[in-house]
Amino acid sequence: MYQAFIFVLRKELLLAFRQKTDMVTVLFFFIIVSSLFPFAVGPELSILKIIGPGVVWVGALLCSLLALHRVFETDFNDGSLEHLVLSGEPLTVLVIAKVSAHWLITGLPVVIVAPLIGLQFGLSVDSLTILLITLLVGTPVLSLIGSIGAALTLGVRGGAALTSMLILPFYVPILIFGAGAVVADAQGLSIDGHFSILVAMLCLSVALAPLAIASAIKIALE
Amino acid sequence: MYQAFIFVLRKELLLAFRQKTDMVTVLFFFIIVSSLFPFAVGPELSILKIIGPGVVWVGALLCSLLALHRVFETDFNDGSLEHLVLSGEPLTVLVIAKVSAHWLITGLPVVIVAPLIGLQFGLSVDSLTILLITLLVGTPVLSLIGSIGAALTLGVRGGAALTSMLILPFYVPILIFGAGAVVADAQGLSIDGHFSILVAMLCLSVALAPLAIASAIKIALE
Amino acid sequence: MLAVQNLGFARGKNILFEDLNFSMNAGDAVRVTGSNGSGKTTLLRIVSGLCRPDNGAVIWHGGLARKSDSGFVKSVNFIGHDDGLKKQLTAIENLKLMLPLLGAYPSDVEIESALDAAGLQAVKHKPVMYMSAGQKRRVALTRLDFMKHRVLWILDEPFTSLDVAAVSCLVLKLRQHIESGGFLIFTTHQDFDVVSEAISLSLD
Amino acid sequence: MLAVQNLGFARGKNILFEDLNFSMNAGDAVRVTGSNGSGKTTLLRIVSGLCRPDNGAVIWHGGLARKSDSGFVKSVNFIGHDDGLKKQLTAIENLKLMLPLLGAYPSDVEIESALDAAGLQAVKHKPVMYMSAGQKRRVALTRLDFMKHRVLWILDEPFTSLDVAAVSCLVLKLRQHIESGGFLIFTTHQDFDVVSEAISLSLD
Amino acid sequence: MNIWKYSSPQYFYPLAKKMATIFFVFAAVFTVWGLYIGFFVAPTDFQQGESYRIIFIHVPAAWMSMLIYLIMSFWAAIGLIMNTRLSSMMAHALAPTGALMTFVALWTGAFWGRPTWGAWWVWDARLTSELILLFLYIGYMALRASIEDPRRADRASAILALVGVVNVPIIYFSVQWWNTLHQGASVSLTKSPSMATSMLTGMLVMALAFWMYSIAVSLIRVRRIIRDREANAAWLAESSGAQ
Ligand code: HEM
Ligand SMILES: Nc1ncnc2c1ncn2[C@@H]1O[C@H](COP(=O)(O)OP(=O)(O)OP(=O)(O)O)[C@@H](O)[C@H]1O
Ligand SMILES: Nc1ncnc2c1ncn2[C@@H]1O[C@H](COP(=O)(O)OP(=O)(O)OP(=O)(O)O)[C@@H](O)[C@H]1O
Ligand SMILES: [Mg+2]
Ligand SMILES: [Mg+2]
Repeated sequence: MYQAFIFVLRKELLLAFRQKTDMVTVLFFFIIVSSLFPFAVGPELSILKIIGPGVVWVGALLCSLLALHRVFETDFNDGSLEHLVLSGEPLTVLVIAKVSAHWLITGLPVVIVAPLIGLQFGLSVDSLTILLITLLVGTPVLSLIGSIGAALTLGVRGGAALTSMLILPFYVPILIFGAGAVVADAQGLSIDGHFSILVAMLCLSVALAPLAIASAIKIALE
Repeated sequence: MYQAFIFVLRKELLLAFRQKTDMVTVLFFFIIVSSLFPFAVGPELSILKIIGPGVVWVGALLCSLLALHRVFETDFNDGSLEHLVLSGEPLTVLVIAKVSAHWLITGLPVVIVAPLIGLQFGLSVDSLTILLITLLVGTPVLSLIGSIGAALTLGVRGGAALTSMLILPFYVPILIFGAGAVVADAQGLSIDGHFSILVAMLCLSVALAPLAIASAIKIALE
Repeated sequence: MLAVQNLGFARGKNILFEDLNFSMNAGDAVRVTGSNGSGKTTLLRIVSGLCRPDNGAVIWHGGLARKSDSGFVKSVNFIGHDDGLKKQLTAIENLKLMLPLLGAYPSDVEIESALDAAGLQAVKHKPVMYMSAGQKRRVALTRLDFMKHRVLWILDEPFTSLDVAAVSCLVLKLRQHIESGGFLIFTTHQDFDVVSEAISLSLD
Repeated sequence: MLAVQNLGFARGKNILFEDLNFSMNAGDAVRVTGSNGSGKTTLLRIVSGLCRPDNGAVIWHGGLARKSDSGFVKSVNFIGHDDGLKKQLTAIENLKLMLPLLGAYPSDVEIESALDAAGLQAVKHKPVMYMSAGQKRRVALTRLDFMKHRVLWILDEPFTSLDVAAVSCLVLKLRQHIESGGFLIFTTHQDFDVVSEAISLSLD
Repeated sequence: MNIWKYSSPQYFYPLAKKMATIFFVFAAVFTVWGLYIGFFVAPTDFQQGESYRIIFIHVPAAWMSMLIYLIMSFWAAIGLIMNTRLSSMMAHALAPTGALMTFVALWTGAFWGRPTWGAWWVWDARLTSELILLFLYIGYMALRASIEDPRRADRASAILALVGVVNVPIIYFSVQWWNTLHQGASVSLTKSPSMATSMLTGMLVMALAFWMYSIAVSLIRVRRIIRDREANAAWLAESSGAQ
């Protein structure tokens, strides 16, 4: 089981590495989206500071969203999803491996780059730290929930737009609490509430999303 | 030739409609994406007003981007790109039909709805008008340039990452001048410069992009 | 009237063929044979003009085929491994939107009856993605009924996935095409007696 | 020891099969025949456990196959129309990353020699997307060499795209599998003499 | 009589028609009664004046929007686990009504917010989560609509519905968990109500009316779904032939 996890993860990472486009485009897109705002808003630090966390968070969310269709779609089309199901290993474990790969490719790079972007917006070191931590907790939730949507829309006529339509409602609370924590902290408010909610969302989605994804995949293959 | 144009356009629109990635879904996506920012940044109108144009433009770009891979990739994989090339009709014309369809599906709905979204961000009527015009000029450029990227990434082996990195920088000026025009106007500055640059980009890309796309497709099929 | 002269093509270091020559007249059929990876598909794509050869040329009615005034492109009817069907569209829609590009303008009734003749009555209104492998292939091949005006048929493994009935139906179509003065180039790994007098071209 | 009981399945209003019964023992082969769209692929997917039947059940060694303690899933080796290869990866990488999931842990040398035996020496280090149709299929079928421990082979048109040499090589593998006490269910439209004593199951 | 036989579409189909008629009648009666109390009996609010009367639509609609979602997910889950066709059809039939209720709650809320808060819309936890509920309903219906095979649609959309259930407690408790502009609960089982009795009665009667309407409409819709999906069943041909 543990071995199966490792093999699926390795395969995904190797694939992503071969298809460099994905990773590079995602990171590039993140940097461009978040760099656009200083241009559009002008160099006033007081405003940049306020919108900074929100912009970084929206960027992270969009990166996750943009790469979502890769998680299961190609596997579905080329028949390797069937192999996963028929491997006899617990599908939830394999699913977690695939989602982890998605996070490593879209979430982690964003988390790493985010502080640099934050600096552009004149965020303080405190704010940057909190931004980093909320992203670290929040982006896996994005990957997990997004993958539910991706699995549900497999082989369905709706495509990427339908996926985003299904999952964006779930993304919104993550966004609100993630970006909200940074803003609240900057205003001197306690962020325990925000943070505990983010952690709760993480726990909940780690526990439940793999189940939902696994059943969605089985349904898609019928 | 004109007939071929019509048939390709009709096929694309029918497909988009079937795939429910039709105008309504793209619209929905656009609306949700642009509603994310008020969530992330907070409800203060003074700030929303400033980031509004940027947000709408990023949304437009995303809609264009999300549907880009559909322009040629599925055709490439299922063999219908070969039919287009072998039809004997001028490939540039067919390419223009495909790009037009992409714009009609992703650009036009965005242009139509953008003023409503702008209202959410408290933009003035003047700003809205300018936003509308810049989008009307800018979104076709997005479709055209994006399609070059989509065509180039079809067959290319290792350099796929390189090509997408070549295309994304072209999006940035469009965004900067598009969103910048609205901001400049709101600050009472002249926007003739912004506007003429956008128009120049449109003319240039209408003239050159179809050629570039057609040759990229031929290369991909070899 | 189709001649292939000194054709050469290599994939990297792998020389697929060199100095390949053959010619065919109206009413001729050429069957390209060879083991897997010997270059059959590649040859067919070169002849149809999708790929450029490294050396040599394809001659059509005395002129270079790739010249735009040769009228060659409008004479080619190429069906490859992939059938070019849009999986969200129904069989009818697929044909209705594909054929005009190839210069055929059949009415809806004609298309429907062609599909019926191919044994697809029951599924012709279904999106292609819900069809079985053989049904998809049948839809793609129904196109042949409307391709009388494109005389050079280039078919890459057309018999794949077809059942016995569909195979014999296709064989019949191919024979008719040749008898009415068409050109036919095809590949297949199976030994159907498609055209007994077909010129065999081995790439091994 | 594999028994299919009263199996029924319908696609919408189209009833593919009803009250289908058959059973097979170790060393048996079942060839499913039927015209295009008769439900062969669907039947194979149901037996392998990918699809749920509307009625009836698949019994494996006396217990319901779909129960998780039946050990059924770990006995199935299913190869469908799509070969499950990643086109960006080479043949070697594909196998190396796919086989462990299926419970086989061959060394690199073993994988390479199996690919060599399948006639893929020249292309085994190429990404699969640059291979010919038959070469891809050969890569997918190389998997069979490592699937001795999964006794129930379910193969949907395994001979597609293969040339004569590859076909006879595959036939040999299938015979060996049966002789060593395996189960085999397969479909094909061609008339290869795969296993002369194969039970024929017609869906028409 | 075995009541389980009604879990089969064949027996439920005629039953649904009779029940729908009854519930429609009840819905009409309660609506008239509720509106009468709301507009003629209930006193004018000393703070908000007449605009508060929106409450007679707003609150029942908001309640129903959440309740229908719960019921829909319940039926969807039953359909998913027990593989019973009728339960999935029920879930399918409930979604549009739920979406309508959510829309009405949002719309009347916005209409009410203008005079009381001075804004049509604020990004407040309850309003946001209610908006998300609308998107969930729309997503559910969109997913269903894009899947050709009804059985697959049943199962896939059931998973979506179940995932979305987490949103309902968030809507309900949002006013407690966060400080928001929106009013807290004024009707509770443990505390005595804080509003005038006639207002409360009006609201409850209207809530009943909404219940009846939702049930009736869903039954009608279930009938249509049965008709579409069981089109080739022999019993349907018989029963429509008999009618
Ligand atoms: C678009 C804006 C609004 C939305 C989405 C909304 C949503 C809701 C929801 C979901 C409930 C039911 C929750 C529960 O039972 O506890 C509710 C109840 C209620 N709403 Fe709103 N509302 C909105 C605007 C307003 C406004 C402007 C007012 C008046 C100032 C208002 C007053 C109430 C009252 C009094 C209740 C009943 C609370 C109770 O008795 O439990 N709402 N609303
Ligand atoms: N996902 C699906 N949704 C709806 N109908 C389907 C689906 N897949 C297959 N069908 C239908 O079910 C029937 C049986 O399909 P199946 O693929 O099992 O046929 P088959 O016997 O394998 O045919 P072939 O010889 O062409 O491979 C066909 O009529 C097809 O149209
Ligand atoms: N796009 C490509 N890039 C690089 N090499 C390729 C490409 N396409 C094919 N090849 C190689 O060219 C050779 C010939 O391929 P081709 O598809 O023409 O073979 P084929 O004769 O059609 O085989 P099959 O019987 O399997 O269909 C193969 O060895 C293959 O690996
Ligand atoms: Mg080939
Ligand atoms: Mg089949």
